[in-house]
Amino acid sequence: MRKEFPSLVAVFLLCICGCAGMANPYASEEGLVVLHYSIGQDPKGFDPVRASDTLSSGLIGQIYEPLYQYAYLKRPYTIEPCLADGMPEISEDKCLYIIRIKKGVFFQDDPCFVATNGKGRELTAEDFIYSFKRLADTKNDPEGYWIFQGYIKGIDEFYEASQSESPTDYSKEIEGLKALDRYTLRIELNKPYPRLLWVLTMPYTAAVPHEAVEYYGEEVLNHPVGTGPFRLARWDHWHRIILERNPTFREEFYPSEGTAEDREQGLLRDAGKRLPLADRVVLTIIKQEQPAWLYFLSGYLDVSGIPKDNWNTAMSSLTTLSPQMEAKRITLWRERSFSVYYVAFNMNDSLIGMKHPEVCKREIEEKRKSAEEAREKGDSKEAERLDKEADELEKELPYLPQKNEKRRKLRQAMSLAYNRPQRIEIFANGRAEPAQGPIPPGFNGYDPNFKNPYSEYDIERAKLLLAEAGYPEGIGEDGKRLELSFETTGASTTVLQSADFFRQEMRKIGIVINIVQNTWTEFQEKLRTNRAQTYALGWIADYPDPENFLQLFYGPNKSPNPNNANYENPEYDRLYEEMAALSDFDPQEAKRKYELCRKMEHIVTEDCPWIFGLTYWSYTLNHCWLKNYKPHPFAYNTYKYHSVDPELRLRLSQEWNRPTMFPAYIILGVILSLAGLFFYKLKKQSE
Amino acid sequence: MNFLEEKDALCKKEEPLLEVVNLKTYFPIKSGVFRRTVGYLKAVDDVSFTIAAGETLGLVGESGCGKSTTARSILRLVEPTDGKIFFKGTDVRALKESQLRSLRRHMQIIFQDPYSSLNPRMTVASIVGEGLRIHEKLPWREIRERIAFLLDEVGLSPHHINRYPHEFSGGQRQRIGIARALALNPSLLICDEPVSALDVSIRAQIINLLTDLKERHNFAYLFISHDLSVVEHIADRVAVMYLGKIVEIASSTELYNHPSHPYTVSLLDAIPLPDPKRRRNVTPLKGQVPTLAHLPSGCRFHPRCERKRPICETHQPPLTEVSPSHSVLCHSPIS
Amino acid sequence: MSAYIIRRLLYLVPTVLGVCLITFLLFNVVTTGEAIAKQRLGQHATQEQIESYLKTHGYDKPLLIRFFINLKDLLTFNFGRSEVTHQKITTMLWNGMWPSLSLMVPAFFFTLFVAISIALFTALYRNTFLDRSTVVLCIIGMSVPFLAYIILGQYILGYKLKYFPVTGYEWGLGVFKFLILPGLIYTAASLGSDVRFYRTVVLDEINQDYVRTARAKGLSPNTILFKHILKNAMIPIITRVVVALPFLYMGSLLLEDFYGIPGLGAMALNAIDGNDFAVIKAITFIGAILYVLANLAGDILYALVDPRVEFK
Amino acid sequence: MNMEPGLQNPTMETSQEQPARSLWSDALHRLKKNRLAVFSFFIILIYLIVAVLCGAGLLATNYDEQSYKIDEKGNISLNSYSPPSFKNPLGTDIQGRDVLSRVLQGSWISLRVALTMSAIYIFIAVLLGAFAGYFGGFIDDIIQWLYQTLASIPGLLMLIALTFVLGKGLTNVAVALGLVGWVGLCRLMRAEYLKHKARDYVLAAKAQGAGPFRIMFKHIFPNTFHIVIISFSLGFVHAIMGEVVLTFVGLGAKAHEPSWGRIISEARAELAREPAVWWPLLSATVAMFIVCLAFNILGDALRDSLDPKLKE
Repeated sequence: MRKEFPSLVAVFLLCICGCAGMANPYASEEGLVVLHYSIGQDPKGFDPVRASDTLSSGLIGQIYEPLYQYAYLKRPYTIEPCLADGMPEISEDKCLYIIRIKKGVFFQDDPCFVATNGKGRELTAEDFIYSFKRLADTKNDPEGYWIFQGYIKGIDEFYEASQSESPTDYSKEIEGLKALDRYTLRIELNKPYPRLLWVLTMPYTAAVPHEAVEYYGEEVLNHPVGTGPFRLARWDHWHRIILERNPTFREEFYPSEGTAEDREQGLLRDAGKRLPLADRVVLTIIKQEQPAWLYFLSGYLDVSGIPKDNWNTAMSSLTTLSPQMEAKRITLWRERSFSVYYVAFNMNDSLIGMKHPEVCKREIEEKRKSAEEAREKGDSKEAERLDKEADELEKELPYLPQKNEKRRKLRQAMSLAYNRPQRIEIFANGRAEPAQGPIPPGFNGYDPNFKNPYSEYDIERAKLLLAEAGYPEGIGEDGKRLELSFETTGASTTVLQSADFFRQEMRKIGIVINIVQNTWTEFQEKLRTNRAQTYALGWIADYPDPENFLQLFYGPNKSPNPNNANYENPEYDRLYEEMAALSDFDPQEAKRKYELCRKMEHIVTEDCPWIFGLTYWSYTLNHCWLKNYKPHPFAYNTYKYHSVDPELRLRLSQEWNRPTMFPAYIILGVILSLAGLFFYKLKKQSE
Repeated sequence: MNFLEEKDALCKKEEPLLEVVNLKTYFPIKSGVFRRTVGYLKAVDDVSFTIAAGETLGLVGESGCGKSTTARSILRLVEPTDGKIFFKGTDVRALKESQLRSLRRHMQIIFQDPYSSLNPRMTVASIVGEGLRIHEKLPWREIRERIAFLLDEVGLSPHHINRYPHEFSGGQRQRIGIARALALNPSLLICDEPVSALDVSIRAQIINLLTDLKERHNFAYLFISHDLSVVEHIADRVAVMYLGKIVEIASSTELYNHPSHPYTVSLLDAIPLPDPKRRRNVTPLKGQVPTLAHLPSGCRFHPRCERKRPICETHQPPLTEVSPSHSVLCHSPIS
Repeated sequence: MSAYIIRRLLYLVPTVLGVCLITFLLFNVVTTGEAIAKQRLGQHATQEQIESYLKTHGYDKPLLIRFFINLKDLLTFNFGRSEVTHQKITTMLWNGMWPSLSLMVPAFFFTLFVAISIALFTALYRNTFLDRSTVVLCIIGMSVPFLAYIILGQYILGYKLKYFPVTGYEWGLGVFKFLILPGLIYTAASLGSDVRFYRTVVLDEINQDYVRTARAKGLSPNTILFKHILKNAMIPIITRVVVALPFLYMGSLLLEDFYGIPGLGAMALNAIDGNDFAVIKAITFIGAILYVLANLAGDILYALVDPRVEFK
Repeated sequence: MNMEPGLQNPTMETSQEQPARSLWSDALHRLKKNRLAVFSFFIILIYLIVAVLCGAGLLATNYDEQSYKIDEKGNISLNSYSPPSFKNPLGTDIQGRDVLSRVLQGSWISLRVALTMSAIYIFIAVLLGAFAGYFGGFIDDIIQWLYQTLASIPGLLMLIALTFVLGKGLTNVAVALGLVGWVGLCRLMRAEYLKHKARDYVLAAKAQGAGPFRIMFKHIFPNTFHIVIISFSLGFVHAIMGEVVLTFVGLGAKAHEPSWGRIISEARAELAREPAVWWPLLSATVAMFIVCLAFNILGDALRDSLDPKLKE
C-alpha cells in the first residue's frame, strides 16, 4: 500500500496536467467538412407527421423533402421546386393542382427496402399520396393535419375513418389525391387554398416511403428514410445527433442568383457547386444557454444566438458587435423575426372574458335544438339540463353588451399597464419593439402606419379605464381586490422572471396576479381544457401569409385549435373568411387582402383578447470559418447550403482555449505537501 | 396457616392468596431460513407453589435460574407458556388485558435495579402517583397528599416530591420503588432481589423497612434473592430454584435446619459465617451451571451432584414430601 | 451463511412488491387514464377515441386487475413507450444507464478513496491543529449547498480557468475528460460528511484495545493503520456506502443536468418537465430495484467481512 | 433495627454517593462549555428572530418593490442588477429589488418549510417507530416493510410523484419532504423503543396498570426525546437544502417567492453575465451556509452532549 500511494498521486498529477487542451469536446475529424451546431432539446423524433416544433422540423427537413422549397437567397420569400419538377399547373377555379415530380430521385439506401436488398427505391407520385394519407391517419398522432383539413377533397372522410379501432386502410382512395401516372400528382380542393404552396414546403408534407413505415413500425421515428441531402448517422439521445451526407442524393446545385448584398457577403462564392457542401453535421444537444454560448465563444459551435445575459459580451450597441467579437472575426446577422409575443386572456373566463351577443344567441339556439333532439331520444334529463343552460344564457343576454364593454376596458387597462419599454430593456437587451397588432413588422400585410392605442405604457390611463371597468384602484364592486391567475409555460428562469415582472406591472394598477407554475405539458393541457385564465405565449409564423397570424382569432379555431384565447367575433370571422380565400401572389387580390387585414387588426386591438407585447429582432452570430450562412425564417432544409473552413476553425479554436494553469499548480502543491506530511508522519512513527 | 386466614378477610376460606400451579414459561429459539422454532429456552419449567395472605415466601437460586421470570410471569409481565396462576381465586392467565390491569393493583413488584426501574424523565411524584392516577380518579391535590404520605412511610421527605430520580442515592431510589409499589395498597408484593444491587450497609435498612411495612399492612411477600442469608430473616417459607425448577420448598426454620436437597446444602454452605474463626467443612459446587437452552437429562442437578446415582442421569426425580410442608425434588434426599 | 443469504433474498419479495404497489398507487392517483389518453391522442381526440384508448390500454379494468397487469409489466421490465418522445422506455433506460454509471461509479469510489485517505491522515495527526482544522473544514463543506458547488465549479473550473469542457458527453473512452469536472464536484460536495464519518470510524478503531496490543507488540504503524484498523473499519464503511447509494442517485440528477450527461438523472428531469409519467414510473421502479439490490449486496458483503455477524 | 422509618435521615445516604446529574442539565452544562455551539445557537436564534420579523411584515418589507435609477439624460429606468452599494448593501436583482431584503425574506420561507417538514416527519416517525418497537410482531413487520420500501424508492422521484399528487408550491414541498423523510428517525425510534420496552421502569409502569399508549408516550417517549431533538436540528439543514434542489427542479418556491432556492437557481445565468452578477448567488449561498453551519455545529454538539453513542 505504501508503495502504491505515491504512484496514485502521480496518476492524479498527470490527470491535472492532462487538462491542458482537454476542453475541446470533439474528437478529431481530419479532412471532413463538418458543421457544428447546437440544439436545446432532444428532438421528438424523425417522423414528418409529427414535425410540429421548429426543432424537429429543422432536422426532419434535412432528411425528408417536400415538393417545394424556399429559394435560399431570394427575398422576398419565393418558392421553388424541390422534389416537384417545376411549378404546379393550377386550374381556373384554383381548385385543381397538377404537380409533376422529378424523375430519378431515389430514397436513401436503407435495410427497409427488402426487395432491392437495401438499395433505395425511386420516388413516385404515389409516395406523396401515401405520405399525405399518413398525415390524415389519427393512428400516427399527426400534428400537422390542420394544413389539409377541409381543403383536400375527401381527406376529412379518410381522417374520420382512421379513428375506428381497426388498422387504417391505406388502399382506400382519397378523392382529391390521385397519381395520374408515375410522376404526376393531381390534387383537387374543396375550395381555393391560396396557401397550398406554402404548405407544401413544410416537412409535414415530405415524402415517406411506405416500406420504411412497414419495416420499422413505430420505430420509424428513429429510422428516417428520406430523399434529402443528409441521412441520420447517429442519434445519442440528449447528447448529439450526427447527420451524414446522403451519397445517393440527387443532383442539386448551389443557387447562382442573389442580390448584390449576397455577393458582397460572399454568399455566391459556391454558386453552382453540388449540394450538400458539408460532409457531416454534428448537432450537440445543450439544454442551457450558457454552456452553448461558451462553446460558441471557444469555437466549438459555428452559429449562436445571443443569450440575454451575455448581451454585453457580444454587442456594444444594438447594431455593432463588441470589440471582443470583432477580434474574433465574428459576423452578425440581424433581422426581424416574424413573431409576436403576447399575454392572452381566456375569453371564456367569467372575470375577464367576453361573449358576443350573436354568439350567445347561436349557442342558445344550439342548446334548444339539442335539447329537442335529446327529448326525442327520450333522454329527458339531458334535455332538461340543456334547457336550463339555455334559459340562463337567455337571462344573461340583455346584459351582455354592457358586460363586454366593461371587460374590454379591463383588458385595455391591463394592456396599457404592460410596460413594454422596460421589458425590452431588461429581458431583450433592447432588441425588440412593442407589437402594435397581430401582424409583425415587415411581414406581408403589415401596416406601418397603424398604432395600437393600447400599446403604450400609460398607468394613468390604465387606472382610468380600470375604474370604468368597475375596478377603481383594482377593487371590485364586492369590495374585493381583483385577482387573476397567470399560467407559466415552463419553469425556466426567464419565464419565471418575466411572469414575476407581469405581476409587478399589474400590481401598479392594483390587480393581484397569482402565478401558477407549470411544465410545458401541463400548460398545454390547461390550454386544451380551457383552464388557463391568462398566460404569455408567442406565435412564430409558419409561412409568409398574414392569415397565419389572423387565424389565431378566428372563432371556429377556438381551443383546442390555435385560437387559445377563444376569441369569437362574428364580424371578424366574416372578414377572415373573405381574407383567407385571397392570395398574396395576385396583386389585385393582395390589395383587397391587406385592406381586410387592416380592418381585422382594428377589431382585435380594440377588443384586446391579447396584450400585444413585443416583436423581436433576431440576432445570429457566425464564426468567420462558416460559409454560406443566411438565416431563413421559414426554410427547414438549409444545412445543405452551409459549409466551413475546417483548418481555420481548428487553428483559431486552439488559440482561444489556453487554460490558465497556475491555480492548478497551487492546488497540486497543496495536495502534494499534504501527502508528504502524511508519509513523513508515518515514517517518523515507525522509527 | 389458619391464623393468616383470620387476618385477611378478603381471602376466602382455605384458599391461598396466590396459587401457582405447574407454571411454565418458555422462550422459543429460532433458526434457519424461515425462522422456525427449533427449541425452547425453559426459563420456568413446571413450578408450583402457594402464598397465603400475609405470608412471605422466599425464592432462592443462582442467577439465571428463572426466579425473576417466575416473578414476572405471575404478574404476566412476561407471558407464561402453560400452567395456572390463581390470585384470590381468579385465574390470572384467563384475564383480558384490561381486567389484568385492574388486577395488578393488588399485586405489585419491586425491582432489583433501583436505577433502571425508575424512569429518569419523571418526577418522584409522577412515578409514585402513576398507579393512583390510573386506578383512582382522584383530584391532583389528594393524590399529592397520598404521595407525601407514602414517601413519609418509606422514609423519604415529602419535600422530594418534585425531584427526579437521578438526584437520589441507590437506597433512596429503592425506597421510591417501594413507595410506588405501596401506592395502590396491594395484598401481594413481589420483591425481585430488592437489595442485591445495594451497598451492604443500606441493605439492612431496606430489609427492615420491608419487614416494618409487612407488619403494618399485612402484605404477602414473594421475596426473591440469590442469597439464602437475606431470605432467612424475612421469609416464612423458602423455595429453592435450580434451572427453572423448584428443587426444595419448606418453612424457613425447617429448610435452614434440615436441608434435604444437595443443592440447598451447598447454597447454605456458601453463606459466610459471621465468626471468621469458625469453619465449615465446605464442599464447593463443582462444574458449570448448564445453560437453560441445553438442559441435562434426568435430574437437572446431576452433573454437579456429589450424591449422583445412575437413575439421576436418566429419570427426572419426583417431588417427594420428606416431612409435612417440606417437599424435595430429589431421588435421594438427605434426611 | 447460505441460509442467511437465502433468507435475505426472500426478504426481497415483499420489498419489491411494496415498491410495485407504491409506484402503482402513486401513478394511478397522480394521473387518470383519461389524462394520459388525452396527452397521447393529441388535441383533436374525440370521446370515442379516448374510450377506445382506455380500453386498449386496460384502463377500464378494475384497480386490482390493473395492479396485477402493472406488476407483471414491471417485473418483466416491459415499460412500454414514452408518452412524450414515443421512444421505447427500455431502450431509453439502457442508453441512459451507461452515462450515469460512468459518471457516478468512478466519482463515488474516488470520493471514498480520498475520504478514507484524509480520515487516516487526521487520525495520524489527531488532536493537532491539522486534525481540528480538517473537522472544521468538513462541517463547512457540509454546509455549502450542492447547487452552489455545481454552479461555482462549472463557472470557475470550466468557464474561467478552461480546465475542463463545461458540458457534454462522448460515447467511448473520450468520455474521460467530460466526467472529471462533475466527478470532482461530486467529490468536493460529499467529502465533508464522508471524511467526518470515516474519521470517527478510524478514531473509534484506534482507541480499541487491540491497537494498543499491536503497538505494544511493536508492529509498525503502517501495518497497524492499513492492516488492522482499515480492516476492522470495513463494516461501518460498507454500511455507509450502502446508505449513500440513494444520495448517489439524487446527486447524479443535478450533475447530469448541469453537465449535459445523457444519463438516467437527466432523463428523469426531462421526464418531469414533460410530465412523462411512464418514464418517471420506470425510473422510479428501476431506482428502487437497484437500491434494494445494493442493500442486499451490502448485507452479504457485511456478512463476508465480519465474522462476528450472527446469521440470525 | 427498629428504626422509625420517618426519622431516617435521607441526606445520610446521599452523602455516600455522588448524585448523577440529569441528562438535560448535564447536556446543557456540556453545551455551555462548547463555546462554538453556544455561538451557533445564538446565530440560529438571530435567524429565527429575523425570519419571524419578516414573516410578521416588520422587517425587509421592501423585498418586492422595484427601484429605479435616473441616468444623465434624465431617463428613468429600472435599477436592475445594480452592484452592492450603500443604498442596497447586497445589490439589486433583475427587477431592481433589494437583494438583502429578499435574502432576509428567504429565511422566513426556509423556516416555514423546515418547521412544516419537521412537524410532519417527526410525528410520523415517532408514532410508527413507537408502534413498531413497542408492539413488535406483526405491527413491527408491517412498519418495517413500509419504511424499507419507502427507503428503496429514490427520494427525489418520490418527492416529485408526491408533489404531483399534492400540487406544487412550498407548502406542498414541505409536506412531501415530511412524508418522505421520516424513515431515518423512525428506524432510530424503533430501536430505542425496543431497548426501552424491556427496561424495568416500563415493567413497573405495566405493573402499575398503565396501558400501552400511556407507556409509549408518557413513559418511554421522554426518554427518547433527545433523539428527536438531534434529528430536528439536523433535519433543518435537510429542509433548507431540499428546498433549494426542489425549487431548482421547478417544484418548490413560486416565481414571486424570494426563497434562497429561487435566488440560487436564478443565479446560474446571472453569474455568466458580463460583468458577472455574483451578489444574489453569494448572498443567498452565504445566508444559507451560515445557518446550515450553525445547525450542523449545534446538532453535532447536541449529539455529543445528549447521546455520545449516537455519533455517526
